Amino acid sequence: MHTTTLNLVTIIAEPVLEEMLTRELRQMGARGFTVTESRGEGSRGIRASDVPGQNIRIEVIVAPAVVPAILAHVSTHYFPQYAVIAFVQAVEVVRGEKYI
Amino acid sequence: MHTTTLNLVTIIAEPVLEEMLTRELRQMGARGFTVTESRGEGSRGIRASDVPGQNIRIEVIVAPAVVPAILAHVSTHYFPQYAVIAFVQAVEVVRGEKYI
Amino acid sequence: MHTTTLNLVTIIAEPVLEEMLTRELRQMGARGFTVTESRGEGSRGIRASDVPGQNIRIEVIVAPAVVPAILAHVSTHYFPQYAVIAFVQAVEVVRGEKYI
Amino acid sequence: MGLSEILRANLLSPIPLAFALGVVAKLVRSEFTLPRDIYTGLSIYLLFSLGLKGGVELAHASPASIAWPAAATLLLGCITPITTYLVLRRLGRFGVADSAGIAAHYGSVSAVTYIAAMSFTKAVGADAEGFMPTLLALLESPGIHIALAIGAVKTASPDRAVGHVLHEVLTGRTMVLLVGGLVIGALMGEKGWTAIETFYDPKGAVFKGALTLFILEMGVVAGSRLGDLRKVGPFLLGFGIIMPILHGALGVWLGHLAGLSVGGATVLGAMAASASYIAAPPAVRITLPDANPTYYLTAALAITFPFNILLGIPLYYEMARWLAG
Amino acid sequence: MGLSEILRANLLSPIPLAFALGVVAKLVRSEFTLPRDIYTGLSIYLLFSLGLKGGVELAHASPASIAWPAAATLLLGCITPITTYLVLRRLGRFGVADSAGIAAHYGSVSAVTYIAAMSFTKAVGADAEGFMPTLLALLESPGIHIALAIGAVKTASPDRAVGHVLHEVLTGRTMVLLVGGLVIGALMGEKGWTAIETFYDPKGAVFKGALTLFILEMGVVAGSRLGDLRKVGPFLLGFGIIMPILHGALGVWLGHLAGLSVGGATVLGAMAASASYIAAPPAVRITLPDANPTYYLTAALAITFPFNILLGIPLYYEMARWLAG
Amino acid sequence: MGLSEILRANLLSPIPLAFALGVVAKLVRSEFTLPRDIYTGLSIYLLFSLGLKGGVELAHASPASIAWPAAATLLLGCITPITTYLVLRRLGRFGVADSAGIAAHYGSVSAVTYIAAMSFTKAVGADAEGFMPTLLALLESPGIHIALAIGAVKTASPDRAVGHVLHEVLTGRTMVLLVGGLVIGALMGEKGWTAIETFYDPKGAVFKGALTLFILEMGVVAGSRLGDLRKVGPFLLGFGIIMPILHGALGVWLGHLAGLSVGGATVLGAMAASASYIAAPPAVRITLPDANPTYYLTAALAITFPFNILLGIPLYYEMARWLAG
Ligand SMILES: Nc1ncnc2c1ncn2[C@@H]1O[C@H](COP(=O)(O)O)[C@@H](O)[C@H]1O
Ligand SMILES: Nc1ncnc2c1ncn2[C@@H]1O[C@H](COP(=O)(O)O)[C@@H](O)[C@H]1O
Ligand SMILES: Nc1ncnc2c1ncn2[C@@H]1O[C@H](COP(=O)(O)O)[C@@H](O)[C@H]1O
Ligand code: NA
Ligand code: NA
Ligand code: NA
Repeated sequence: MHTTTLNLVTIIAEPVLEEMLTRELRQMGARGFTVTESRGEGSRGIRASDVPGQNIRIEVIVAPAVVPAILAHVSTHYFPQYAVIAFVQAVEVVRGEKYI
Repeated sequence: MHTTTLNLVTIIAEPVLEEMLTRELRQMGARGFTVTESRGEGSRGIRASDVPGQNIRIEVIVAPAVVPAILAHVSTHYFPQYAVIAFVQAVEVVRGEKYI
Repeated sequence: MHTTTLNLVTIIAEPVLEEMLTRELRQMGARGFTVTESRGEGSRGIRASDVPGQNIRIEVIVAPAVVPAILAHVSTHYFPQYAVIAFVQAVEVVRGEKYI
Repeated sequence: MGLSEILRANLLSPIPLAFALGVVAKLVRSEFTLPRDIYTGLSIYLLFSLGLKGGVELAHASPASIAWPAAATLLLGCITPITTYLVLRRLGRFGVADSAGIAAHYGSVSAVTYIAAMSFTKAVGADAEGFMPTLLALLESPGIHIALAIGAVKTASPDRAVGHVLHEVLTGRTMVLLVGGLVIGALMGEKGWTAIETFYDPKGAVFKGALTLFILEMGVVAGSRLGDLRKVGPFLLGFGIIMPILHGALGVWLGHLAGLSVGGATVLGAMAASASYIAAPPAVRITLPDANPTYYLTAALAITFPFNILLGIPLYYEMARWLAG
Repeated sequence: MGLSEILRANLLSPIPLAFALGVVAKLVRSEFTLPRDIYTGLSIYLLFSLGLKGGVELAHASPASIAWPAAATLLLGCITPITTYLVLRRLGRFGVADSAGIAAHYGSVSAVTYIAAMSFTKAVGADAEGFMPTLLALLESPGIHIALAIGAVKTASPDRAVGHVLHEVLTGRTMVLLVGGLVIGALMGEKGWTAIETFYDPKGAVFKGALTLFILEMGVVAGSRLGDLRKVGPFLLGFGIIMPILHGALGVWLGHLAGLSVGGATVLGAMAASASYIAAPPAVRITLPDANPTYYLTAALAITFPFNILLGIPLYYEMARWLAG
Repeated sequence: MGLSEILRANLLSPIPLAFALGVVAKLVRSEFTLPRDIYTGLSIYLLFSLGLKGGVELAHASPASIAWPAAATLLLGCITPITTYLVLRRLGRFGVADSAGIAAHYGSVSAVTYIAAMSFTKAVGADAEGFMPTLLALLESPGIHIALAIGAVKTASPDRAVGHVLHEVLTGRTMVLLVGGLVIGALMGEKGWTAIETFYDPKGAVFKGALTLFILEMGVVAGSRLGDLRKVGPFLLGFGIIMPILHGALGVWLGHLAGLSVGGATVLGAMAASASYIAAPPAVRITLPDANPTYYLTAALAITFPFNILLGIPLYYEMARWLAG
């Protein structure tokens, strides 16, 4: 089974950011994304939802080349003011072209 | 703490496929699985649920030897006709024998 | 974009354990955590909820140095008696200091 | 009252209005939606109410009075999927999978269309028979089974799932709540019923109120499919309106022959004309993966359902009145 | 009416029928289930209704009239967990953890069994006292605390959680809604109550209707445990039926001594006979990890609960009538 | 009755009591909470009920009778965000983002406060005009738009979102259900209304019962913010009580000038005094990221909302009576 190595970027953020983030991710080259409801705690407790700690977990598989742009974007536009984290992993996928 | 390196296969698919997929995964050697409700977008918007974009996210930890069979199975039986993606990662687990 | 390599520990457990586990994870040095509702099957079907198979999925990003302690803790206090699994992955994060 | 007044009265009743609101909300790109669990909970409540009330009535009805209507219903369950399949395949030049998939939807029934027909007939003073919910339960699955069978035969489809799927249809939410409700309703009798009537009576305010919310969400769902109307092409657009009329006429006529009242024949016509969008879609998705969901979901939800609750039902009523002479 | 008629009337009332439907749905391997949030929402509504109505009644009741029944209830809360523990440990040869774990369930109370008993007594024209919800609140937690204490003492259990767990039981959903409802009901008085009575009255159609849906889901949950009946062994099977009868008799007798009416004694008996399956399970799971959930969940949900609503309650009623002479 | 009795009667009515229970549950660190979907479902039901009933009434009202009250409402929607902004910026020395963010909340309206005012006026026999829901819909968004505009101008805020956010406010849940309900209610008329009245009537038991559950959860949410009261500082604490009184007085006065009855002026005052916590928070969070949510959520939910339902509304009623002479 031929597989390709790509990157899985996971972004955990406040729910209000979902639409903006997913739209921007697509603009930065993501061909798709997966969102999961979650909750959590971190250094910064603040939330704008009256359900404290409610989060969304956005997973996006992209080509390694796209990763720096995504990390730079969330770092500048979201990290300072929002409860957001992001982390990157390598993943093996079939149909690598599908994500690029 | 002694750990073993195994593979985590994540399959994101249409909800209607949950039962079939989990049953087949067990047949292919998975000792268990974890399912999370999620939603998402990709190249193919079609869904059979009237909640468009609703997905399930199946995680299954297996021995590396089992991975090719799983990827081959989803590639032939699901990729062509269903909104399904799959990706593989290496994970360190305790009690490695539990998953084999 | 400067990134740091840390570890992502994922613990899948019975819902009743959520509060205890997250409290203990913080005590062991986690600066935060993310919890996702999920369901699943494994070797041990037992659950104390009348919704069989309901699980929680705890993700925690920590410094590699902390991982052994966490794995040892869940291995001794939870694996024997509860339906719990744990696995570890390497992740690249921005603002590495945030998690340490 | 004349047809125009009937139409006007129907259009200005809560059901079509709530549906329209949902569609409009989508058109203005509102993010409004009913939480999924609430939507499911409401559908469970509505179906269970139909079953319970139907069971109470069933206890009174004489087997004889139901025999013919039941036979007519089962006949409709066998005819409508086949007519649908042939029309799409021969006239529409649709593929086997798409034709069979859509046939599974139009061969089954939409509970909400049934409810709309029941309250319409009541509003115009032509109450349908009390045992109608029994017919609703009878019409639910045969059509799906037949259509999927056609599909399985005509395609080299991986039948690894068919058996399992048919079982799922037979034991799905609709069947459990309708059939189970019928049995409970019949067993508990008047005494048990009066204790919960205010809550479950399909003619009561609680049922109608919950129904309004449910249909509001259906409007949202249908609204999100309007964009697909362009994709399905002109044939399916016409099909989604003409097929119901034909099936509606057939249902009214068979209902009339079976001895149903004008109201009963109207409701049976609406049932035959309606397309399922709860039981059928997942069954088709699994057994006929080559069938394009955009086709069957759009036709059932965004074309046929609104047509039936807005214009179809009054039309079937006119047919029934005309037959009754 | 005679016992046989009473039994028949009870079996054909909505509660047992809805429960049976849920079980049957599971037996035919239906995937039907109530969404979890709806199930939780219904239980919140039911408990809050009990509390509110109980509070309104409490405002009328004289402290004197409640004192003895309250004392009897607390006494039951202390006795039943101990009897359960001893029977399982000595006669059943169960381990400490399993015995204490099951004792926590049988030492507490099942709100739905309580509701079933209340509507049964009403149906047979032997209304229970209005302050019964107060007794329900009193019986909720003592038994769990005592059983867990026994477990903690007898096992070298990691008490890192016990304190926290006891607090969770005391501040759990049931207590908040029952006790909170009692206070609100007592404070708002008749005027406030009449404004919301149709919605919250436990004797009303809304409450009974919601209850039916809740019990339908309980049937599904119990049905999914039927397979475990084989695992729990013959002793626990017998225990799940005989223990309730003994506790029921004790409850009826103490209720009688405390001056409760036939209806009141019947309900107190049913409360003592019932086993908790909401507050107890998580508490036991955390503090007694060695206790096998299959044992306590199956016994409480799949054996004792159905027995009580089908046969137990009429039996306790007969006992109460016999005592009342 | 005198002010003291009115206060007492208000404090002992279900709404404040349910809110208090929720707060207390949080104070005793209970984990009780209403499932999120149930909470959302209840708010949808409550808003839709207000809209439908308002629409039915609207059909009767003469345009002339609404014109002035509507104008007064829109005027309040323009004034209150600005007064809020200036007070916080000048007197409170708050930053631009925080001042504009809080202004967006106090410039909009809290539907539950509105409902509490409606049932208060009814309880004291001073029913408000039937078209009040129309005013509620009118007051929802202008204030948010104005406050966000101020914020966008005064800060070099990334306006990549503003336009999108304003659209979200205009098409949000509240607007869809209120405006949509108004239209449906007006179109379906008395006949359609009577069929669903028991379920949707804001003066009925179903609405009041659902409201009680909703407010119980609001109490839990507010309770979880009590800890933040220390963080927001003395100025915001005072602001959360004094600003409503000023806006309330203004609202009552404008309502009086616009020809509203004592009840109507009271409700308009409560609307002006109230702060939004559904539409405003997400809009502010996205467009004014530098505004601290702890400030605006705590002020709106944990200070102003309880103040209004406990003391504010009776106060505005006294003002209205005094003005009416
Ligand atoms: N160390 C961590 N491990 C896992 N998830 C985290 C961690 N830190 C933060 N999070 C998640 O990121 C969200 C925002 O974090 P923060 O900005 O620190 O409040 C939290 O609510 C968690 O869901
Ligand atoms: N690049 C991606 N990153 C993350 N998830 C994806 C990606 N592409 C597709 N998905 C997920 O896979 C599902 C099916 O994808 P598709 O078959 O392309 O419609 C989508 O609904 C997403 O949940
Ligand atoms: N091989 C596996 N892959 C993924 N998840 C698993 C696996 N085995 C167990 N799990 C998850 O861990 C939970 C507890 O497992 P167990 O203790 O084996 O019952 C299950 O309910 C699953 O959610
Ligand atoms: Na049909
Ligand atoms: Na008991
Ligand atoms: Na305001």
